[in-house]
Amino acid sequence: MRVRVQTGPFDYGAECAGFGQGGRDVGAVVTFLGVVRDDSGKLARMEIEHYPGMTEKAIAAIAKEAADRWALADVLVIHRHGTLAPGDAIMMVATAARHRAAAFAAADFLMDYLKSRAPFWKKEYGPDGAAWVAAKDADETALTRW
Amino acid sequence: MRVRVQTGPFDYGAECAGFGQGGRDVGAVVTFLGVVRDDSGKLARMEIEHYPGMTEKAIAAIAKEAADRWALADVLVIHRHGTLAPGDAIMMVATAARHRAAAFAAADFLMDYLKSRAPFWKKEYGPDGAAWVAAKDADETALTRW
Amino acid sequence: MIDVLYFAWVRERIGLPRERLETGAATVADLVEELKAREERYAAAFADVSALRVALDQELSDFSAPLLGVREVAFFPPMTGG
Amino acid sequence: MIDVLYFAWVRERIGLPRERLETGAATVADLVEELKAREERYAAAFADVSALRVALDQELSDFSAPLLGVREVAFFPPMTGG
Repeated sequence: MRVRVQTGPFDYGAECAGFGQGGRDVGAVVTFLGVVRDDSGKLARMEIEHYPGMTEKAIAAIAKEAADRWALADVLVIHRHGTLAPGDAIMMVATAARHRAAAFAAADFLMDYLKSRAPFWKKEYGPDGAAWVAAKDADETALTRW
Repeated sequence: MRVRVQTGPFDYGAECAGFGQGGRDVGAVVTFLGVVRDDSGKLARMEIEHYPGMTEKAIAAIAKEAADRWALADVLVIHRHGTLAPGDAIMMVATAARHRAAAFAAADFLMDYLKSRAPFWKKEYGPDGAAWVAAKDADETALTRW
Repeated sequence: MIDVLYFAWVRERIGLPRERLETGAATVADLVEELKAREERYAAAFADVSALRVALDQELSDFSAPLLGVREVAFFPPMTGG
Repeated sequence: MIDVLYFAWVRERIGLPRERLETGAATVADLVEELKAREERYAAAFADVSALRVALDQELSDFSAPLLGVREVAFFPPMTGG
């Protein structure tokens, strides 16, 4: 289990290469990459603030819960903070399991929990100023799935 | 949209690197890797037979349906045939979409359909001989989810 | 003339991957009956058609489908890809 | 003495990321009342606590939780990671 919180970019291809493989009991690997989207066509940049100390602990707890619940052979979470531009990779998760259903469910679970239980806050900057991204009720509701 | 059917290995890391990125409207990439598992501890190798001609057409049709249904920005399917050893990568799918839910659902859909609608047949070889892998009723039932 | 292809254990039981044959069969089911009447190995392969799938010109189809205009018929067990 | 941290728009409204203060508050809610009474910017930041989350010693908690033994309290809006 590896968790990384960092300002710099990460190499999605290099992280995917070899993740969770090498054993005889891993049949399925799921990797997810989150990218900064520009829906309005006006996004200049995004600033992601976080809570140093708590962030690492919260992500590790979420990753451990996923690993226990779906008997994962491996799990990886990388989340960036600081300044990001449209098209930049924000974060990734990877899960390795015996079966496909477990790898998919664990990755989906990780994303739901990272979205509303890891202490990150996004602020969007554009020509009309800056605004904090509001949490959606749906994000909180999504947790009841698990 | 890219579909590849091949005997040789593929480089999961290299395929993941840059997949679906570069645009301003992709927020989520999901990649799935299927690996030869050895549940019995006795698997020497696996032979995957396929139906040349139909395989490519069937996968392209499944990929197109996923791309249309979830408005994917990109989709990739690679599936190997021939001889594989435990731990070898069999196949991968990748999906790129605006939102996370679409990228996850499309990848899950692709896997369900590839499993029971693409003409591949697996045969396992071990010290006690060889046996064709039987399709599971659950694989057929999974299609009713979509 | 029609090309008939066999895959996986169907191929193994019949003992060949493909053959070209002349048939007057109107449907897939008729063709199966013709084949079963030929030799024991065909009768064994087609003993339980509910365990088989059929493709016509590389599209999944079913045993009641007509053969008119079809150039390639393939018989195989349920797929196990992914 | 307790460390109080503010993040995102809570930090912006209050105008500082953290402060160390002496409090006799028994619960998080009591601490919030103390802060609101201090200055207008605190009253503005804590006007609607239903829009806020609280962590005690870096674990998510709630406003009715006791402060006994707690060294670090953090206030912030709902998270928007992922």
